[in-house]
Amino acid sequence: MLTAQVLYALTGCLIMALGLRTALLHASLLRRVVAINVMGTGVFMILLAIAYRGPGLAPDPVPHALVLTGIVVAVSATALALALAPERGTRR
Amino acid sequence: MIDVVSSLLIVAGVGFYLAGSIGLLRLPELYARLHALTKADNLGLGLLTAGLMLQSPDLLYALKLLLIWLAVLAASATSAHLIARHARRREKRP
Amino acid sequence: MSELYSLAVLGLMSSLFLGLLRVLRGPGAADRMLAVQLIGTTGVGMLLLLGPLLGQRALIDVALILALLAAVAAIAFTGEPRESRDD
Amino acid sequence: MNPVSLQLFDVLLLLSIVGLAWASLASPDDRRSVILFMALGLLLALAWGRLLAPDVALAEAAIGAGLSGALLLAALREQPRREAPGATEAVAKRGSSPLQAMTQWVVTLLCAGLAGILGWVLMHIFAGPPLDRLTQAVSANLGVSGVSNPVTAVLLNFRGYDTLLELAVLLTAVLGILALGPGRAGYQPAGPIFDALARSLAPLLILVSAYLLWVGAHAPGGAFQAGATLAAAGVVLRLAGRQRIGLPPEGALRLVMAAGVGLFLAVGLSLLLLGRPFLGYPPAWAGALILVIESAAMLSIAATLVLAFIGGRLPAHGIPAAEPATRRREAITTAAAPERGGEEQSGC
Repeated sequence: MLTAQVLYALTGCLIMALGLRTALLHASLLRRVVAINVMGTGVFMILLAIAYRGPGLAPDPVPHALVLTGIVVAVSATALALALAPERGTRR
Repeated sequence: MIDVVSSLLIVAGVGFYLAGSIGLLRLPELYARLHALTKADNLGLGLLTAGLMLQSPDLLYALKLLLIWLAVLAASATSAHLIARHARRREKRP
Repeated sequence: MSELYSLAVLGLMSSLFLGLLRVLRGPGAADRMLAVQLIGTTGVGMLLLLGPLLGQRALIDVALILALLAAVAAIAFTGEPRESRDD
Repeated sequence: MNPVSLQLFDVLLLLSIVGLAWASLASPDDRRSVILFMALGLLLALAWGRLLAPDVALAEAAIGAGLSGALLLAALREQPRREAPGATEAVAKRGSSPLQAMTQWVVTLLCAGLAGILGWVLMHIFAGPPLDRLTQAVSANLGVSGVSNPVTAVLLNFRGYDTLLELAVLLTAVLGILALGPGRAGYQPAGPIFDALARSLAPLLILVSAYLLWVGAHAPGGAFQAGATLAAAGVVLRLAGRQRIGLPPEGALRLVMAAGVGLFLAVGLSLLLLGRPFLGYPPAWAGALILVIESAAMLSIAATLVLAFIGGRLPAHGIPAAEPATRRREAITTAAAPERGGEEQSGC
């Protein structure tokens, strides 16, 4: 078992849980959006840890491709969520 | 010989980074911190890139290093200016 | 050179830690932005050292993008909105 | 890098990442939360580089350092100013009644439980033999994929379906944003210092994105990273007070946004007509087809992300909508005038 793989994967789990908790509990919508992004970060970290094979070895490219598109999709989903925020509706 | 020079440059660069962040942490107010930061991280990165440039495998790599340093230099000057102006306006407003 | 690079990365890591303390401590938003700026520059330096250490040449491109976008955070932070809506 | 210092580096990096994530989530006001989240993005680019995922690190650098921070700050600007500093704190901490306090505890426990189970499963996976069937399949077929960067091969060739649908997701998100009406108010024109910076940054970012697109065939890079970098150029220009950032008019812009999905689909369908599987490129053409699809995808991704940052439809061109028409009419009348004058003269 690779120590780095374990370290990054478990940290990913922790970050995901922290993000999920805030996304469920916090009152501010903007904070919830940040929290969902933090949660996504945890998931990305888990996936990249799974792909890691150790120093000097080529990692698995499939999770890399997943995370790469995931980052771009996450930011556009964030933008959609922010555009839907009620503050904007009242200002129009 | 080249290794010695680039080691010295890298060590000096890291030293400036550390000095800059200690300044950022210890100096009492925003404008003093700004001063410490802009001086130190520009020099820090500058020396580091100079050290790495001596080790660079090809010309493109060296050019990228130079571009990185110039970009950070410009970014650092601009953002220091903007942050200082922003802070001054905030002070005047209330 | 590899040993020196490792030490330099750890040196930059401690510099980053100090910057993080300032980000957490503030007190003002401007102080935090300054520290974010420092973290960005330190991150660029670390990527430049990690590239040869991990045998990943492409990390210099990551550093290049971070360097080109180093000012964006501060600019977005200080940017003043137009008075009227887009037109 | 020797194992001990690498491990020390990992521990310190992960400590800072968790610390920043926690501080960002728990901070008393939203503005601080966003600033801390931006710092987190910088550290993530480092972590992805450390995990030997330079393709991901490139995208994170462009999006984490440029786009998402600027986007969140722009959204923050729109929120009604809460004058009293205590107001947000009061809203944030709503665990006053016993029922709410209990809910908080239950949710916290459930999240901790989820993390625990997930961690346990992962440890189980790591203890077993490495899961490298897919890795082997990728490296065995890399030769016929048309590119030598395995991540690009997976994205554009082996898992082309997924990428096509991801581009469709992006298109859907931006259509949703456009349907909501005009975008956010822009920024005031930049002062001379920042304006000079923006003038040199935008062309450099465009150059770097073209480089990333080209290099993506054999080294880290590709359509997503290039598109994100190109979008960052748009964000810089927008922040510098350029309202339309030189984007084409509405109709052409929509065409650009749809080009990625459209071209991808067109290539897939034409291959079906030629009797090959959907998106099953003939190995001889694969490299060229991938480059064509990626170029269109890069433009679509960049247009999508810029519009996502603007948060709605673009303003009309600098001149009010009525003016071009009147101008044209004037031009016609002035052009026609001498002729008519001549006729009149001849008639006299």
